Amino acid sequence: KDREYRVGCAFAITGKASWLGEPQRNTVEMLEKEINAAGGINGHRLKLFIEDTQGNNTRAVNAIKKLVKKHRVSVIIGPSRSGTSMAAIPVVTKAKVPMLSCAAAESITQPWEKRRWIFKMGQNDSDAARKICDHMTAHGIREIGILTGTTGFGAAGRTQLKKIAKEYGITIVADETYSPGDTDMTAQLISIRNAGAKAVVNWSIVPAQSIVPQNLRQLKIGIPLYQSSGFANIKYAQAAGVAAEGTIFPAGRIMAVDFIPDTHPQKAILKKYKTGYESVYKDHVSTFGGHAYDALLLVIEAMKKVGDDPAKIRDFLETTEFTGVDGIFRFSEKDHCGLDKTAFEMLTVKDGKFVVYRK
Amino acid sequence: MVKKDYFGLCALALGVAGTPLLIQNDYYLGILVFTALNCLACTGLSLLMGYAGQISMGNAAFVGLGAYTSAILTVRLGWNPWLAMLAGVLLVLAIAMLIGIPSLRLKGHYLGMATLGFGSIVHIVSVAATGLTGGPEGINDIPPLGFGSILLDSDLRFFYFSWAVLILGLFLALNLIHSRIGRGLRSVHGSEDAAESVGVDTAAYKIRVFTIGAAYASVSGSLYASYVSYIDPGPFDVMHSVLMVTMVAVGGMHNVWGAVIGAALLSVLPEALSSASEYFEFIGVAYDTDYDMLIYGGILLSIMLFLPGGLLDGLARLIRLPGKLALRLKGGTGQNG
Amino acid sequence: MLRLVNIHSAYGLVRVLKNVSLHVDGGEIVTLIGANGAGKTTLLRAISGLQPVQEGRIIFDGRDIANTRAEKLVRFGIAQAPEGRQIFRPMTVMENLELGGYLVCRLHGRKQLRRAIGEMFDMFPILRERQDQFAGTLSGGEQQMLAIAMTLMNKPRLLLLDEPSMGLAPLIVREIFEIISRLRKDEGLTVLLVEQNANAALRIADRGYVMETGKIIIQDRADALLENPEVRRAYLGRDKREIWE
Amino acid sequence: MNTSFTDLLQFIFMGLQRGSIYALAAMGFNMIYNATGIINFAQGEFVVLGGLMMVTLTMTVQLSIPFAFLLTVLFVTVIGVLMERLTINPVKDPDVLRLIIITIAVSILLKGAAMCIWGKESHYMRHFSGDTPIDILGATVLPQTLWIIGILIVVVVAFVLFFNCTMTGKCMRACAINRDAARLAGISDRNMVMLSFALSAGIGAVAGIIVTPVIQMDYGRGVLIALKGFGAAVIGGLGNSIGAVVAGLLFGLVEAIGAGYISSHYMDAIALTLLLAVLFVRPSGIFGSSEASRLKDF
Amino acid sequence: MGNPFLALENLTKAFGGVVAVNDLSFAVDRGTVTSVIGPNGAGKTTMFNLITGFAVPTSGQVRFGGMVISGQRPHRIAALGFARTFQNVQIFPEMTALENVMVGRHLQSEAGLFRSFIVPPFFRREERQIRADAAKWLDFAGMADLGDVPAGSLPLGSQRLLEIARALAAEPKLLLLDEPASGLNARETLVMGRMIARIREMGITVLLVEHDMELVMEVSDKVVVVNFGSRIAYGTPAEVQLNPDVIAAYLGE
Ligand SMILES: Nc1ncnc2c1ncn2[C@@H]1O[C@H](COP(=O)(O)OP(=O)(O)OP(=O)(O)O)[C@@H](O)[C@H]1O
Ligand SMILES: Nc1ncnc2c1ncn2[C@@H]1O[C@H](COP(=O)(O)OP(=O)(O)OP(=O)(O)O)[C@@H](O)[C@H]1O
Ligand SMILES: CC(C)C[C@H](N)C(=O)O
Ligand SMILES: [Mg+2]
Ligand SMILES: [Mg+2]
Repeated sequence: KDREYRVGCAFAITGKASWLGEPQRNTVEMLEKEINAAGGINGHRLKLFIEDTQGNNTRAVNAIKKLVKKHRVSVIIGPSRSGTSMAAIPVVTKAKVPMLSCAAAESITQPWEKRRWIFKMGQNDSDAARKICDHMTAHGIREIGILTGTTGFGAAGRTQLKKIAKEYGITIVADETYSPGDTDMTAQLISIRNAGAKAVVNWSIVPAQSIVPQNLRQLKIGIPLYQSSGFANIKYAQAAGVAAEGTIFPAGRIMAVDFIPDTHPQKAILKKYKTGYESVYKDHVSTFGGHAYDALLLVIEAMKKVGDDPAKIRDFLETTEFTGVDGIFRFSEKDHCGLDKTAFEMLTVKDGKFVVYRK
Repeated sequence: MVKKDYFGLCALALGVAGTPLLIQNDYYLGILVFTALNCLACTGLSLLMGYAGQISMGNAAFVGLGAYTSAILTVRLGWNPWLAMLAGVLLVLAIAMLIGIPSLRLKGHYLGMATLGFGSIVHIVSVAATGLTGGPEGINDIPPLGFGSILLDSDLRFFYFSWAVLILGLFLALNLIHSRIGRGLRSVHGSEDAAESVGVDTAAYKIRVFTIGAAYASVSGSLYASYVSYIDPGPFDVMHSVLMVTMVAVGGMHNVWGAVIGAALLSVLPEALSSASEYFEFIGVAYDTDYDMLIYGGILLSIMLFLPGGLLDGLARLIRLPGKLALRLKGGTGQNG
Repeated sequence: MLRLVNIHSAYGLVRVLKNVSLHVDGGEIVTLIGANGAGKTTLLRAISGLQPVQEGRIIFDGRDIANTRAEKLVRFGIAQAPEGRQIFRPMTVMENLELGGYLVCRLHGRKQLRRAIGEMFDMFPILRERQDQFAGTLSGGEQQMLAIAMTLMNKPRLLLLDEPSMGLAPLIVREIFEIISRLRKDEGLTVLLVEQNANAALRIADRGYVMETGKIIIQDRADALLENPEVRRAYLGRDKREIWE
Repeated sequence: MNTSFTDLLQFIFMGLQRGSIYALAAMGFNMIYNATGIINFAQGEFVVLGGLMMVTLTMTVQLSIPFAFLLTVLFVTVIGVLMERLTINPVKDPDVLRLIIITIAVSILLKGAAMCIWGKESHYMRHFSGDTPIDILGATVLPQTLWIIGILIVVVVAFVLFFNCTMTGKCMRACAINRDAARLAGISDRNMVMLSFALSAGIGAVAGIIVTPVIQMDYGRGVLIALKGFGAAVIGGLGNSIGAVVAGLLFGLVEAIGAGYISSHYMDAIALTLLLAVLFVRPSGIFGSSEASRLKDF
Repeated sequence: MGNPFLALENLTKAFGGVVAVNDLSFAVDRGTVTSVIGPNGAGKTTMFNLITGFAVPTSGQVRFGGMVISGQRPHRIAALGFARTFQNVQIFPEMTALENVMVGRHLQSEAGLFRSFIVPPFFRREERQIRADAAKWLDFAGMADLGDVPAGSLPLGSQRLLEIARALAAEPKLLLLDEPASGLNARETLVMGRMIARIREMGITVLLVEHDMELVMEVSDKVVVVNFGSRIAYGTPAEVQLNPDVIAAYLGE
């Protein structure tokens, strides 16, 4: 009974993707304290081992190996980024330890035959793209320009946008990219405007998310701006100032807790996470921290039911249905993500706040 | 000097053979694999920097080209991994020649910038040519290397293999250094005019050593791809080129062993730091991963400030210190008497 | 004016100066001769503050200047024309002279600087012709003239010359020695001269020191040294034909 | 007005804004290069520190912009001086590569410190005079862009005057070329090198301050700025201020116009290819003298 | 054959406005010591550079055994049997004295890139041979005991000797010495003179630039005097010494 349950976490706590990893680290540390204060899991203490991948593949491989081989954890949460998750897959697969990635790219869990040990918490990029396309279709927008950063996240978004737009019969009239460090997208936006786009979709990470609205405003291009789920941090909207007003984007419900009706099944957990996190860290919650929250809760639930045997945890997860911060997960053998587009809510910025989009 | 080098090589081989007796954990073996790969690339770079006195800030591009050639040929075209690796080397040789001929006419910082620019271009192409390289999403499921039915798919096997390759690489590099050609290279560093005056074709030598270094990098990249079995453009950006230059300089430029030691240190250091929080926790001090960068920078700075000749030289001086002190004392008494 | 008392200096662990003492009085020309590697250059560098001194005192105008930084010593009036043409190769001859006269410019302004440069051009007319050429492309001898001119720009009180005749044509060598004598006569310049051309050096010097492997082994009046058989054999030994055999 | 012209104009403004940062960074590089022969990899961190400090002073402490500006420049200058005193000055026999690695180490340290102090997220700051775009011949320009270009001009003029009307610039170069000879001429190499670090940190700070409103700032931003600035310094001919400005602006313009008319995917590659082409044709940069650089070690 | 060993034919080199070498012609016979003297900046070093390929003539040419060689890269010219020293010594400071001389054996050895790569040095007879030969030449220069010293920390005079040893190690047909005695004292200069005589005895043709007149007079067979890049006198040392133009331009009184 005094044996502790060991869970490994690998997040991009420092480096270029630290905006993902830091809230994730904070979240799991908060939960660990909570659980242990409440007596642990079936009396077993929960012990987290947290590694920093620095968002770097080599470091991620080492970190995962360290967790698996040195700390002998039963399950791994993370990594934060798609690339580092991909690099980690062979390691955990060989070691037969389940991994709950906190990234979003679909290739992390597909093809499912080769990803038996991998689960994913981030909502699918394709679903985010679908959500955006739904919205555009509803507003009669049929020609769009897309603007993506050349990061793993941006590139995955670009792939999905192109695929999904075709499904919806939406034409991409301009397809522009920029590198992650870029700080001025006016050239790309002019190309998009000149191509006759009726809306812009920007799919990227910081700081471009805040700069694109500013550039749009500067150029007086009066077409709607859609952003990816990556925009879901109120700080980005604040950084863009008035320019961010009216930006439309899909996001997990954690970004709009106050607008979710009490009857919604996620309401309770959303509220718990938000108030918990914000009171401990005096900072806004983000969807990314939410991925880690769901992952650890899932792991705890599995351990409660089947103990800390990795294989059993994997089998348990494959049959689980779980209502989390990110949505309602319905895992199956072939679907290790378990979320669909209903996990998203379309939000917009109004008076410097995120609100659910209402026409 | 010559003898010492080859003794060192034998000692290294023995050490490698014995390591798995001490270390069985795949985690540590994995770190050592990456260490070997970095050492291999840096060995090539040190031939260029330490011996020919030229700088290349684009070495990661050659590592990347090797890795991508291996990955693309094996995954997309189903080539045998060995053949793909060879193709990588050939491709890199050709590209290095092509870029080396105009670049190596440049000197100092200008050469640095040209190679850096080349490195960035390769990186940008690997990001933007999504059809070929998968772009930022990378290429996964790269098959492992193998000998017949023995696949190099465990950490232990790859550990032996990668270090064997490194030792072979070092052996070849040492042969080169202690040869007529090697002296030619070093003379280019000392004085190009004097080298030319005794018949050394300095331009050709610089290009040769540049391509040799690139080939080392390419092999290192191919091995990386097959070991990790996933690559994306991340590990091949210009900062990694800068890191490699740093590794060579930290170890001590004027000797391949310096490159090996520097590469080893800077490969292991981040891993050691990642455990720092555990030690600090142990002695009851709150520690944040964020401090890693400060400690890393501090260590690097201290080495450069306090060990002017690099780590290798520092170690050597430490070993020779007692002898020198004795000499000094003797000199002192001789003076008075 | 200058007095070295038991100076020790080393490169790393190799001792190069061992217990060297010498003195130069105001208005004197003193020459230092010695074989290759005896430590003459090192001694001059130690005086001018470029080479650290481990032990001993260097007294200039009554104050101990051992291990004082070179740039400060220049202000005291010590100037050194270093061995091996230490000029600013990728800069023009003009720029080199301006830098040589940095202190003149700082203390007396641009006008004085121009004047001093004009004087140097009069002394070495070839430099005037070459004034816009990069110093590194000058011929060896021209570089040597430039190096000497740069040193003279600051109108030092104590001039340390390290092999000024090196690489100069016989005519110019004679000229330089004449300039040195003249400056001493007209402006009371004090000179410590290191020369391989010992014959010529001893002829204009008042006194001389002979150095061997880091130690002063002989010191005497210049004319006496010229006659000293030991010195003649070792440093002036032209007439000793047996070396040919 | 026809759109293709306004587009071009828009790209030109965009290019000038980008280029100004590169130009300022390049001037910073040149300053230290001239006095020491080394490339200071921490140059980008000076820019970052400038930006972040300014954010703190204006957004948190709520100082007025001019006052915060001065204070920030002062702060970063002090950092530059400290860097020189503590890490460059103690090195006994300066070897160029070793000093460069030292600057890399310092840049890591400064980056780490900035991360610990300011955290990891991007910081934003209000524009000097609002962010309502101004129309110029149909192109829309942020007032901040005009500030950036204006301040660049002021800085360039000030430096060119300073270096041409005093001997300091020459003295700095002298120190890099031949330290012993410089000292024998009475030039204090220590002061010159320190001055060069102070000035280049100051320029870095100015760059950071003026761009932060438009690009935001985070601790890791230095690398990219430094790389581009280094490229501009080299293309312009290392050590040449006018070259740095021309090359920096050119670099920015090529990027902007390349992104606008050719391909945003390969924007950086286009600029870099141009850089390589220039170097292969003029191995000492546009304004560099090949004869002089043959006489230099670095 | 009728062709002179080495011939300069109307050699001219201009740097912008400065004509460093101006229509200079003279020939050098095999096995002799020919000295070139002249005021500072007369163009002597430039002439050496033109002969050894470090500079390309503006017009005119250098012939070696009848073949035009000017304009080729220095290492090609070295391969023809030319070796030189430099007025500003050019050594390999981080290599030991012996290694410096071993580099001099470059053209006398042949191991190519591939062989150098594969075969370790202790299996290479050639490598041992190079070392032995280099030691011999170091000894010739009177530096046998300095073989292990890093060349950079040798005193200037020894560095000059080292340069000569390195040049000789290449077993040249023609040796060009640019002010070998500068920085040497009278006695050391005598030794240098003896060394040049011995080199000549080995059948190596020597071209010497020197300002030390006693040395020049002692060792030269022929003396060429240049001023402003042009030849102003040519003859035996005795003849030249008495030439009034030479006295006015160079020697003084
Ligand atoms: N940088 C150095 N490192 C180590 N030893 C050195 C260094 N410079 C000079 N030495 C040694 O110091 C000794 C004295 O050298 P120094 O240059 O002072 O002699 P010198 O009398 O001026 O000789 P020369 O007549 O050749 O100019 C020599 O033995 C030399 O090898
Ligand atoms: N690259 C160049 N650009 C301009 N002028 C040059 C260049 N190289 C040499 N010169 C000039 O050509 C002339 C000849 O130089 P050279 O070095 O051949 O003279 P030298 O006869 O060897 O003189 P010294 O006896 O002083 O060594 C000099 O006046 C020199 O200033
Ligand atoms: C969760 C996402 C916003 C981040 C994404 N997974 C990435 O790779 O960077
Ligand atoms: Mg000397
Ligand atoms: Mg000459």
